[in-house]
Amino acid sequence: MKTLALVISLLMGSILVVSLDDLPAWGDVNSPANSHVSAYYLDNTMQQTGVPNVVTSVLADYRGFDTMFETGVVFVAVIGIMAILRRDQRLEDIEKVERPPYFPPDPAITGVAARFIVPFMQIFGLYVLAHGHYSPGGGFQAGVILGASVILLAMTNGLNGALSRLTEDWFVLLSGLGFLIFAGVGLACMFYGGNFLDYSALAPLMGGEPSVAAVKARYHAMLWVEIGVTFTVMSAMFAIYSYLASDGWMDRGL
Amino acid sequence: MAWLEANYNYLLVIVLLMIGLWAMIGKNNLIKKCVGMCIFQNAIIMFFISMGAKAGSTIPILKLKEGATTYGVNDYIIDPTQYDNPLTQILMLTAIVVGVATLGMALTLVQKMYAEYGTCEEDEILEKIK
Amino acid sequence: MEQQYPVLIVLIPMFTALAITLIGWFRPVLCQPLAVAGLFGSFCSAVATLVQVKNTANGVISYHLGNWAPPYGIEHRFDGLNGLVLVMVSFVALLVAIYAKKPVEKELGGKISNFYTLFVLLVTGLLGMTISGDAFNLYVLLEIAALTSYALLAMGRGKAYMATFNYVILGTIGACFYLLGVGFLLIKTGSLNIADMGTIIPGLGGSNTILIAFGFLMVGVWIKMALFPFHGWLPNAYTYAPTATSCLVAPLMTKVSVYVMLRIMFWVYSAEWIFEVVQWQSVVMAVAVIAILMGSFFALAQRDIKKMLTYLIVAEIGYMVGGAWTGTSLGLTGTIYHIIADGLMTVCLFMVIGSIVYKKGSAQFESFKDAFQTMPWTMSALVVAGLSMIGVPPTCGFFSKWYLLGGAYISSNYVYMVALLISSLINAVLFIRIVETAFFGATSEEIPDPHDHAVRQIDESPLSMLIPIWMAAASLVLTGLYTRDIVTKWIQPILPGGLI
Amino acid sequence: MIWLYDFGLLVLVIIAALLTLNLRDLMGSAIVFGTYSFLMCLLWTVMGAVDVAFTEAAVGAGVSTVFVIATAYNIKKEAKD
Repeated sequence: MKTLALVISLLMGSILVVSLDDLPAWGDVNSPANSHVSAYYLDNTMQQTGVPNVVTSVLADYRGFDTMFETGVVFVAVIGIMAILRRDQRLEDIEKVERPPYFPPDPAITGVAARFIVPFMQIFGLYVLAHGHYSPGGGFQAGVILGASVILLAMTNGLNGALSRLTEDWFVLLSGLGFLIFAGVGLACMFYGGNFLDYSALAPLMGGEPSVAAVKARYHAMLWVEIGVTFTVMSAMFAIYSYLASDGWMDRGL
Repeated sequence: MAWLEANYNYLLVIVLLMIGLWAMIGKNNLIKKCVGMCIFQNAIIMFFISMGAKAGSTIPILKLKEGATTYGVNDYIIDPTQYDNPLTQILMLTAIVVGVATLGMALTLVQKMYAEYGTCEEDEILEKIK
Repeated sequence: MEQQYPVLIVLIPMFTALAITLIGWFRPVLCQPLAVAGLFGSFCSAVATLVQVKNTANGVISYHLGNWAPPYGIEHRFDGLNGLVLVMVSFVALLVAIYAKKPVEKELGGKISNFYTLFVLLVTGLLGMTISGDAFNLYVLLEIAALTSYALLAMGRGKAYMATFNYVILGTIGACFYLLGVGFLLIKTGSLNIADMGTIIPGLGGSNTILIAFGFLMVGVWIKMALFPFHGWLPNAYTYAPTATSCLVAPLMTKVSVYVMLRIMFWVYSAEWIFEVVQWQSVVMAVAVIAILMGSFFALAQRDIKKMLTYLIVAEIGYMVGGAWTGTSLGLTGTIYHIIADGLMTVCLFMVIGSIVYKKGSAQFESFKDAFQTMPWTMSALVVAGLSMIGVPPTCGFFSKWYLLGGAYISSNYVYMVALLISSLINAVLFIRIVETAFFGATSEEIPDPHDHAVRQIDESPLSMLIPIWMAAASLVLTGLYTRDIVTKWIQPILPGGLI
Repeated sequence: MIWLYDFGLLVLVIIAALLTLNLRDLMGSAIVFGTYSFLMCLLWTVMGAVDVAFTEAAVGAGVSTVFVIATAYNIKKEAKD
């Protein structure tokens, strides 16, 4: 197996090296990848969506359908891992299973420090979410930071402590709800007569002059979409961690 | 040397792809396989990002013009050559998230196999399945 | 409303999956009816769009998501090819959703709502892959389909974990190769839209990068569809999966991958380019022949009928890849038609095997003993599906083989023709062996006891399983009878130029 | 000579990748994997992909590493290769 793997990877590497001379040089401003489609986004994002962070506008609007299913991937991961790993204490006897030794976390130093830092992490997460239109950041990053804050709490104060704040019922429902917010915004656009995810159809909700209202509608719908993404990613990260760390029993973590 | 200077990013991508693929196929420990999978995906992300970089440009967030006081359409510098390619970055945001979801799923399976067979070495598991 | 049908095909199952999670968390009983309702809605919109597409002038319906014109936004592109595949996928998924009620209750007691959520999301992913006109969107949906199928297959417990882990590793390699190929195309064309790439690539000439991109895309898709050297993950993963999962995944995953291969070969690239610039035709044909023969012979060696069917899937993949690479319009017609036919045949066979497992506990050869006396209706469906696998008219298996043989004859790929015929013969042997055991009550090794006159009670599988089985069997015959309409109305108008 | 600095980073990335795969101790392997992700994220920042780097710093260096550690905690911590 080892030699086979080596041969395959060397083969792939040599094939790729052959292609090098044909690729545009690194940093070429005029290569097709940098000019054909992507230039359109840079040219038009401001007047069509009003969002200066081009990554956010393309992520949530121009290619919003991708992002919706990306949220779907995270949601699938939660449901899939729950389906495979979750164990029921009513059906299986937890005493008979061999488990690694458990040392309850000592909250004296790490616990207190974590409790000190967690609120700041969460504030920063919310800032990243809300300011994603103007600076790096957005739904995913915010979701991961918020999820990481809960994971930190679980690692330092025991999984039970974190699970009492964000219970299993809640994180499954929240991950579904986030996906539903995203898809629901898209569906609302359909009810207002546009295509799926055509946020400008929501312009009547904004009021004001039609051309301005369309841009405004895109701007605000993007924020809603990012909020949906945040919900899903936050609960998903914590869900995956808690299933993995407790080996599916949901009683104690690392 | 000039060739190296022009292509070193792609060369790194190729080396990482090779390492990742080798680990995915050849490693015996299942967790190592999962880590190899992450390296493989990371290399592809690196490839896309290198493809979207432009010499002498900055991050794809529109800059305000000098002395602009409002945030209207005309107050931003709109010039595609000044900003990096946003498209490849968006694609790779998606790829990162897909990667972590796949990693979670793979690790779950490793844990279930450990519960079933008491080991996470591929050859020992195959021995026990027989 | 009419112009929204293409997106509804994907949206209805997606929202159904969400509803199943949110409602099923409290009331697991409602999961299965919800799944059936959602998939029925999806099937209806697929049929409506297929009818619509016939009446449009150029035979293509393009739906712009977010109202951004392609190539800047994502596009749903609906034509005769993916229309047929979509109808097949949603029909098969609907049948399996009806069928799944009893086996899921029996095998996956506490996880019903999880199962149906993943089930419907898998169908969403497959439908989205089929309808998407954007190469990267296709990748995202491919990952949705892949992740859900990992979870669904691993719900089989025991040996399923190792089999699924292999699938995760190989599937990720496949998906990453696909992504790498898309990256190479993006670097040369600057676009992600399939139709747009198709217009740019001919102008690039014999670029090395484009060729390597083609290689990576093909290898990625071949891993996903389990073509011969990459088929290692398939038999175990599908054998140890729960009944309802294997009924859904086995017919659909590989067929949709074949569709993706056709889309890349003839719409991103072009027939002229593939058969003149790339000199791979003979190699791929040889691989297809090996796949057919190896799949058939390995199937012959199995005692477990479910495993036997998984090897037959490997052989069928060989049929389709070979048909597409003959480079003839007849061969391509056969491949497209075989995607439909093979999806229906496989689901019918897997559902019958699932019923046997449900009643007798295993799919070993011995469980088929006297099955005709105890389960007459189930077994007669098996006969219909078997006839179709062998290729007996008027079932649809005959017509697809006819077109494939025609294509092979025109392009003088005689080895492939012989392989097709040998494979049909082996299929005949396999199914006659099963039917013999089921009818005469003795496996061929043991001598039947002449004094055994015990009248066996009829112990038929439940109606919720029998109805979808017979719907699948009827659809085999119906598809066969309406072959001409399907071929002339939908397949022939979209055949790309440049084929013999 | 910015590319020399860049080149040093690339070499570190490769060393980290090889080290992750060859450490016997799975916990150590997971930690080095976090380092690898973080170096990767530095590279992407240099190339102007701040959003991707941000996500990678949070997902790759943070959460993925925690996932690997969580699994390594539940199973035998020594790998054969």
